Amino acid sequence: MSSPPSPPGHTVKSFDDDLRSLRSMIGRMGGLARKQLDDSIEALLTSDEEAADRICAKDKELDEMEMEAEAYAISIIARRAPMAGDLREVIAALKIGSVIERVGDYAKNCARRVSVLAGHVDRGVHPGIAEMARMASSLLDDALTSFAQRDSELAKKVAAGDEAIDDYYESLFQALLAQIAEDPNQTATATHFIFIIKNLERVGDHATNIAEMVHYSATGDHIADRPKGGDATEISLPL
Amino acid sequence: MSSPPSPPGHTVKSFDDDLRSLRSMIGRMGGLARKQLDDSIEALLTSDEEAADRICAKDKELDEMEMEAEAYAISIIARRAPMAGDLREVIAALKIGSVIERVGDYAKNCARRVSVLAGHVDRGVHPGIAEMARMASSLLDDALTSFAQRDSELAKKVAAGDEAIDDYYESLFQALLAQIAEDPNQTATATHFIFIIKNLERVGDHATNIAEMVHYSATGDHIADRPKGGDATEISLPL
Amino acid sequence: MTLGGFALIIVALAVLAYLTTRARAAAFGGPAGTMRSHSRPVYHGAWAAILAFVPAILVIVFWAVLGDNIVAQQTLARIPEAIRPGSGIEQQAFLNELRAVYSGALPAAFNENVAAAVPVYGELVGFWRLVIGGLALLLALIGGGYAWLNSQSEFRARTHVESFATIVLALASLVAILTTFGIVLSLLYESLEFFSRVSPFEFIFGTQWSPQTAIREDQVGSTGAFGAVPLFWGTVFIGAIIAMIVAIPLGLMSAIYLTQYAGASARRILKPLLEILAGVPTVVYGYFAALTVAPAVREFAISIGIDSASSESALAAGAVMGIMIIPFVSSMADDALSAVPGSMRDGSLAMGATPSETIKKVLVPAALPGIVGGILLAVSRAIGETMIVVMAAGQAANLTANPFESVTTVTAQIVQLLTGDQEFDSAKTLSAFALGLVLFIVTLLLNIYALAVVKRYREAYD
Amino acid sequence: MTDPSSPSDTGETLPERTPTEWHSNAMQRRIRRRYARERRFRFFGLAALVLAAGFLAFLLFTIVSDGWRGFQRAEVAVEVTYVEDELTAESGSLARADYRTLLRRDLREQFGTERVASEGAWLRLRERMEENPGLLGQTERVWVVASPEVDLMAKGDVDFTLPAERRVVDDEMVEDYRDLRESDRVRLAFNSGFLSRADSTSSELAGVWGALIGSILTILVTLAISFPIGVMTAVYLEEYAPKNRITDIIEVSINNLAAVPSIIFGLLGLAVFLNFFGMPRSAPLVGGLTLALMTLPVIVIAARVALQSVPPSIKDAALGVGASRLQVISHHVLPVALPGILTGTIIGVSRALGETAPLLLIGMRAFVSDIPEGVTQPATVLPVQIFLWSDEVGRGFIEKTSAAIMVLLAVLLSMNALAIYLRNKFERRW
Amino acid sequence: MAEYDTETVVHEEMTLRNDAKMTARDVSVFYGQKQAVRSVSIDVDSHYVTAFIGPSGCGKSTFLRCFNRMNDTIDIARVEGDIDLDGRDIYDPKMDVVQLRARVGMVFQKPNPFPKSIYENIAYGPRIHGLAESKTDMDRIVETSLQRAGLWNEVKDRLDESGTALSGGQQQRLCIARAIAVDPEVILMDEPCSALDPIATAKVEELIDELQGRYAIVIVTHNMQQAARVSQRTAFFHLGHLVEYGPTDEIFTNPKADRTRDYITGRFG
Amino acid sequence: MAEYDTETVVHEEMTLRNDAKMTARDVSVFYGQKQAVRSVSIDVDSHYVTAFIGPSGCGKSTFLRCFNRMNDTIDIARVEGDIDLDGRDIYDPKMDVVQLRARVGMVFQKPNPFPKSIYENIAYGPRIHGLAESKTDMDRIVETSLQRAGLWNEVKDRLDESGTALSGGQQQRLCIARAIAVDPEVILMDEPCSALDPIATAKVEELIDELQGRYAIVIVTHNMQQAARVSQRTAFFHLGHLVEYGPTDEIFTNPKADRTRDYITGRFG
Ligand SMILES: Nc1ncnc2c1ncn2[C@@H]1O[C@H](COP(=O)(O)OP(=O)(O)OP(=O)(O)O)[C@@H](O)[C@H]1O
Ligand SMILES: Nc1ncnc2c1ncn2[C@@H]1O[C@H](COP(=O)(O)OP(=O)(O)OP(=O)(O)O)[C@@H](O)[C@H]1O
Ligand SMILES: [Mg+2]
Ligand SMILES: [Mg+2]
Ligand SMILES: O=P([O-])([O-])[O-]
Repeated sequence: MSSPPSPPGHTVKSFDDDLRSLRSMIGRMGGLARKQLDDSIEALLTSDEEAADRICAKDKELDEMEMEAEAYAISIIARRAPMAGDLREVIAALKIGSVIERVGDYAKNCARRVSVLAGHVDRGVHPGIAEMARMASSLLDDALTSFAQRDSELAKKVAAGDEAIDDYYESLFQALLAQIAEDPNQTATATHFIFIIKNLERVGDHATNIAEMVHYSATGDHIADRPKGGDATEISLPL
Repeated sequence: MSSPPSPPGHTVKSFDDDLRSLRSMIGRMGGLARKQLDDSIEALLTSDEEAADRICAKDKELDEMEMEAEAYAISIIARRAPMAGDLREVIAALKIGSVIERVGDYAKNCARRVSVLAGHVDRGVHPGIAEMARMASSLLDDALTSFAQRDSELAKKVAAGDEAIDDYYESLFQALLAQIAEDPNQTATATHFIFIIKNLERVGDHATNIAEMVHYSATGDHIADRPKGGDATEISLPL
Repeated sequence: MTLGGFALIIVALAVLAYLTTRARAAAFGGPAGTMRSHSRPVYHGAWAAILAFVPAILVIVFWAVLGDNIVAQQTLARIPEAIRPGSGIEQQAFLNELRAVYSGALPAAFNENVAAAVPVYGELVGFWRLVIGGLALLLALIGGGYAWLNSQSEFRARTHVESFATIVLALASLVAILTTFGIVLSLLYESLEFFSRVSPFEFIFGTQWSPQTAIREDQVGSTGAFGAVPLFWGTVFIGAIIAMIVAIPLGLMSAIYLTQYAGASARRILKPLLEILAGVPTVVYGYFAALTVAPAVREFAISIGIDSASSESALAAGAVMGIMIIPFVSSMADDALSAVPGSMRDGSLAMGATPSETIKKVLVPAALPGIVGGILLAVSRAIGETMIVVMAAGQAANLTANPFESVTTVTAQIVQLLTGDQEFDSAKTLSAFALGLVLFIVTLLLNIYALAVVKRYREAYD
Repeated sequence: MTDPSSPSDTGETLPERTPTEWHSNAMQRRIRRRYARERRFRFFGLAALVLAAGFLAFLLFTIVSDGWRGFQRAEVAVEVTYVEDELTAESGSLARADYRTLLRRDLREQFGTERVASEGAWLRLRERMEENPGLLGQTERVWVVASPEVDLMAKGDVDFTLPAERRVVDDEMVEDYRDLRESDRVRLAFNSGFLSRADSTSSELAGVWGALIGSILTILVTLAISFPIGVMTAVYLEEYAPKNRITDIIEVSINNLAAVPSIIFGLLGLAVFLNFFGMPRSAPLVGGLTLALMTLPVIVIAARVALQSVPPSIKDAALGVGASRLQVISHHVLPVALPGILTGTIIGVSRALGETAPLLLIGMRAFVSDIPEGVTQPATVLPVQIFLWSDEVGRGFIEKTSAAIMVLLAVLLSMNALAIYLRNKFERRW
Repeated sequence: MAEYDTETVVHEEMTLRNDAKMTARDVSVFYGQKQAVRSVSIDVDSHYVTAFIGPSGCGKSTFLRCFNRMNDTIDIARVEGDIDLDGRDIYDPKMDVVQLRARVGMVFQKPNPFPKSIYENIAYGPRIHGLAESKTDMDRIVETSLQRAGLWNEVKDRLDESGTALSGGQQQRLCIARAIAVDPEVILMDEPCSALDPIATAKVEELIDELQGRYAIVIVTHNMQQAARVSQRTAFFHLGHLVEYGPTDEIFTNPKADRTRDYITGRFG
Repeated sequence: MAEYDTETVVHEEMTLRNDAKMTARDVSVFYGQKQAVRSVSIDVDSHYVTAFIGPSGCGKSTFLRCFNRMNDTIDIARVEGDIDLDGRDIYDPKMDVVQLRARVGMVFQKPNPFPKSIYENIAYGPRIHGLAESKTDMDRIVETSLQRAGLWNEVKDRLDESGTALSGGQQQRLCIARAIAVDPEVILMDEPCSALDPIATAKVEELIDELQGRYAIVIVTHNMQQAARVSQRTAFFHLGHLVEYGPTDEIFTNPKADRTRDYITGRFG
């Protein structure tokens, strides 16, 4: 079944208002998480420690937003006893909320490495990381858009986009390993970068998770044949 | 407020049955995830590739169980319009389900590294990993028990237990970095181990998440001052 | 054996049929819980009893009603032509005497021809009694036996019993129609007779009413006057005007007070009081009007200078009739008011209306159709009321609007015309039926209209 | 519906009303006026009720104050000697003894006039003899019914100060009465004959028993016909009748019959039962039939109301467990409706019991001095009796009329009380 | 109102079979000229509670009453199509309505105990159908029926009291016990809880839950949650059409038809 | 039944103040000897919808009817304690009931429009209170009231039709419009949707939602979801006691009192 042709509003408009608020809460959270991610990479590349601190501080906000959204979703369930599509949407919002919060954690995680990495930035991997961050961020954006617009087609595309990130991750991972092998002094730095790209790779996974929730919310079905537990790309790595 | 003195059953007993089924579904999932985790570490330590394959295959089961539990929780919401404690419990179950699924992913992740690591096992870190796995597993167990028994006191303890794991993680991480520095040829192996201990550290975090959900479900409040987004221990690492 | 004896035997047979058939049916019923048969044993028994009883008893009743005529005609046919009476009245007298002698009411016959016919008659009666009684017994046996044989497990005795009951009930409901037809036919028949003598035009528009003169046909040029307008006026004046002036405000206000203001205990006392007022027979009101109220009214009238005041005044009759109608009006109003849902009253009170505003603006308007319907019924009742006017209004057919004068009404005249010596073909007697017809039509129309109003109103709240 | 209602309905664009100034003077005045009207209205209601009740009280008072004397009669004491020869002088047997002459003689001997005792005073002697045949040949003092004039004087209804022409009794009677008083040979006693005799031309002998029996016979006929037919009709109409022409006609007939003036039923009875079927005049049978037709619609309507008040849910319930229609009616509907039906029947019957007009037309106004023994014998009924007496000129009939009214009202009231009792006892709240 | 197509959505596992306890095929009901139910086909299974939901006036009650021919009591109602009970057409003129109603019991919107004792309320059905041979037999029937209805403990000491003296919820359970007493195979319930408060409702729902499996139960309800709670199968009606019929979980979490979705999510009208 | 303590739980933000629109202090109501409401204290705020919930017979309606003295119409009812409207005791003998009821409007369980035209239904209140100076004034009042009640568009072309000719949900909204027309400050609603089907209910709830803020609204309901949906404050009553009073979200997701929790999660009785 294709995405429903935007169903008519509820007889009780405040129900629509509730759903809209919840959606916009999630939207705002998503926006903030994405900004945090972009900012953290930016701070990393520019070694902007101040910005990094701001980002870390801001993560708290995201955590609070998640708790708020969760409480709101629960209160919608308690107050409206939603059914069918509405129920799925609220549940999706609930889950997307925690996914976004996790994305925020990744951003904070990156940001916290800025001060450690300041001055140790390796020109070699950087363009790759920037590109990977861009990809992750845009995938996240797509996922959030698909949620905001209840666009289950877009959501399907997101799942595909994740693969590119995984590939990218693998090549960067190899590069970083090579770097360590080349210069063992770089071990710590490279390890930090490994964690960063791992995080970015996870952002991609989570974007996919969001898309999956959107698709479920819209159609009641899960996306068929979606690879789950995706973060296993570096495993093929030869010793 | 302390945990409520096991409230009387619902007037409609099938509601209680539903809740019980949901709880036992989550319990079974948790048990399986924990077993997966234990098994994967065991396989790792014994380089038992066959066991590792079995574990990877079994993860699908866990995924399915999660989807099932989620569908069941949603159907409880749709059918029973639960309120107050019941509602929180269902939501908690919903979230715990995805947490457990993620724990399963970690186990699978470890297991998939078995074949790569077979023969490259480092006697030095191994006891540490085993110990850390034991800690994570037992924390998970506590969290699941607190859920099964709606024991919000036990849940509070779980949150504290996570810190020990984090400490352990840090020392292992340092040891592995040192190993790389010592012998750059070990880079790949050590990196795999880093990912493994990182996963174990995340298991601890997730156990805490479960405990947090249990506490919330029982009391309606979040555990005060719980550090969130905990996986940042290795950041202090000097370059 | 008399027919009554046969009837008793038939009853016994019916009981027997019931018992045996029920027992037979109980046997194939099987133990409870197994495949149930269609009808329980009692139904089989009941059906057997019905089959045994009904046709047989119908035969007996038929004979009891019509048999005598048949026997009489046969007797007439059998006796020698010489002693056979002529037709018409002569024959009727003959037969009456015959029966009287046969039954022993007359010790002996006056007419010797009758005496000769008695044995023939007796023989025939005995013969037919045996034939009919036997036939009835036979029918009872056949019916009961048939039912007994028929009481198979799959036989639908219950359905049959139910259909039979339905038919009996439906027949009962026809009595009402028959009564209505009876009224219409009898009134029409006699009225047509009347109108063949007196022009309907004169009857309806004439203003002179003096039927008494009509019988004295020897008086040349005086055929009586049958202009009923004074009667119609008197009826309206007393029943629809004076009575209503008394009854409507008192009845309505009583109902309002009772339903809306009076406490539960006051209502418990006052309501039966009004009901007593309704239960007092009209003759009592009439007596009271004639003996107590009328003289008082007359005295009052004379004291205020109206010398024409009659001791049988329209006012006395009308006022007493009004009082008689109070409970009628008040109970109709009561019904109408209490049919208005209580929530309506609460709704108004909750808006900040006082009780009287609630009553005047919500309850009464809401109940108005019911109240109006009730008043129309009250009017219809008042104009059909007889005893008060017979006793208190007098017989003078005056066309006056003076309430202290005597007027007469349709009903009073009917009684007047029909309680003297009656000559069934005089215009005087027949005129009573014409008056009755008018009364019937008028009240019928009033009722149909009022009931329609009330019904439509009831439906609004169902 | 495409939901046009919403945005324009929401508050924003609506003009705000200034809040009502509840405490302004104008508003306060208005409210005081409204309360005054309220009190007035309430007063009118009470006044109406009081008026109605007052009238009832007045009516009852008038009747009782007249009527209680109807239950009394004056008696005079006569010394009677039961001389056998004289008693049997004319007829030759004691069974047909002539007490009248005997008493007349005694009266004349003792009072100088027969006028102190009633025309029918001798009946008392016969009673005595029947009670105690041993009295034959004896002499005893017997209280016999006084004449109407003595009765009046004994009850104090005669104003002795008036000149003789304007009195009902002449001077001679007054003298006789004075003598009686002085010799203590007049007394007021309970009028047992009033409750045991039938009509009579002399007021002091007239009784209501005959009329009462007539009423009872008439009502029995009425009941026997109208109750079963009425209930069956009601059951048919409520539970069986399909919606069709015939049913409509039946409904209309019944509703209209209920409101047809009773006198029309009299005309019907006259035309059909008397003239067409040739049934006996003045008989309870015909009266009962006529009243039955009149009562039938009342019972049908009351029964239908009672049947309707049985909640349909109960019928559904019974049907739902597989009861047949007849079972539903006989097991559930009728038992529940029965009190209502009975109440309606009693009310209908008691109305019939008070009915006069139709009976006048079928000849029940005839003078009947015998107590009827069957439904085909001539009889009169209480209300007609009242009507007849109320027309009598004799002064003694006024109190008799009132007394008869009291009897009638007592019967009716007890019937109504029964109805109310039944209604209250079985009234059910669903 | 949005335009919907009028096709029935029948969920896969619900495709019509002829071995169900009761089957309706192309059933239409007319009130005079007006069609209240439009060609509805449905199966009622022995082991499930089936719920009928839909907006007011959509014909739920009308359709329900076809199953035990209670519509026969409405003069102007006319039923077309086939309804079978165990494969036998119940509208066959040879079918005996009285027996049918004993086999297909009914519980009504407002509790309607007979104004008789509790005992007599239960005993009535068995008595008219002659199901008890003796007094002890009848006692047993009364007791088991009340027990099954979960009312025995509450009333066992006052079986002689009037059934109308019970509370609303108890009355409704009494009515269910009464229906059970004649040992029916199917129980129809038309909004059995709409006159009850939440607690009484919960008890009746509990009872329905316990009866499920023993009887085929069909319940009409306006309360979506109730339908979701007590039933395993749900049928959604709209304007006399059967719009969707399927497993309750599916209907309430993922309905297939737009109309169903709009109705259960509160987007109607 | 479990033992509960009878102390009232009042949520922090709800502690009693005396500047609320209506305040009830230690209100008890007796029907003859029987006490139906036991010393209840509560504040009703202008800007909120307050819901009263609780099992049947717990005294919700009785307590609600104290607020506009509709209990006066019941002979045996007796009210103790203070109820103030804007600080003035409404049970003061000097308080004018007629005025009070104009200021505290009421909407009943079953829609009860007067059997008059729609226009007259609305105009009734203003007319008896003399609120309109002229016909145009009255027209304006009628229009605004109907608009606020969200009914104007549906009925503007047929103001002359009888109010009873509307559908159930429209009737209930008409009753609300009628209450609004006299410009009340508080609107009391006693189970205003229990006679309505889900769709009409949704519309009335929508209306309540829109009226919120303009009037203090108190609503009694048996439907927990409804209370949760439309109200911001919820009071839970049990056996005549006020058990818990607080913000709706709190009450329904995290009630403080055991009784409340058991009731809203369906563990009662
Ligand atoms: N006895 C009747 N006579 C005529 N029409 C009827 C009758 N009963 C119901 N209807 C009509 O048939 C249609 C279906 O009615 P039905 O009672 O089956 O609806 P429902 O779905 O049960 O509604 P609700 O949920 O309000 O009970 C409605 O339009 C109704 O007006
Ligand atoms: N008019 C009355 N006379 C006597 N007792 C009454 C009256 N009205 C209510 N009661 C009693 O007062 C108590 C409270 O009744 P109330 O109607 O306020 O309850 P409620 O909470 O509104 O219940 P419901 O939810 O059933 O409407 C009940 O026990 C009831 O029996
Ligand atoms: Mg229905
Ligand atoms: Mg209430
Ligand atoms: O959330 P993760 O740490 O498992 O990527």
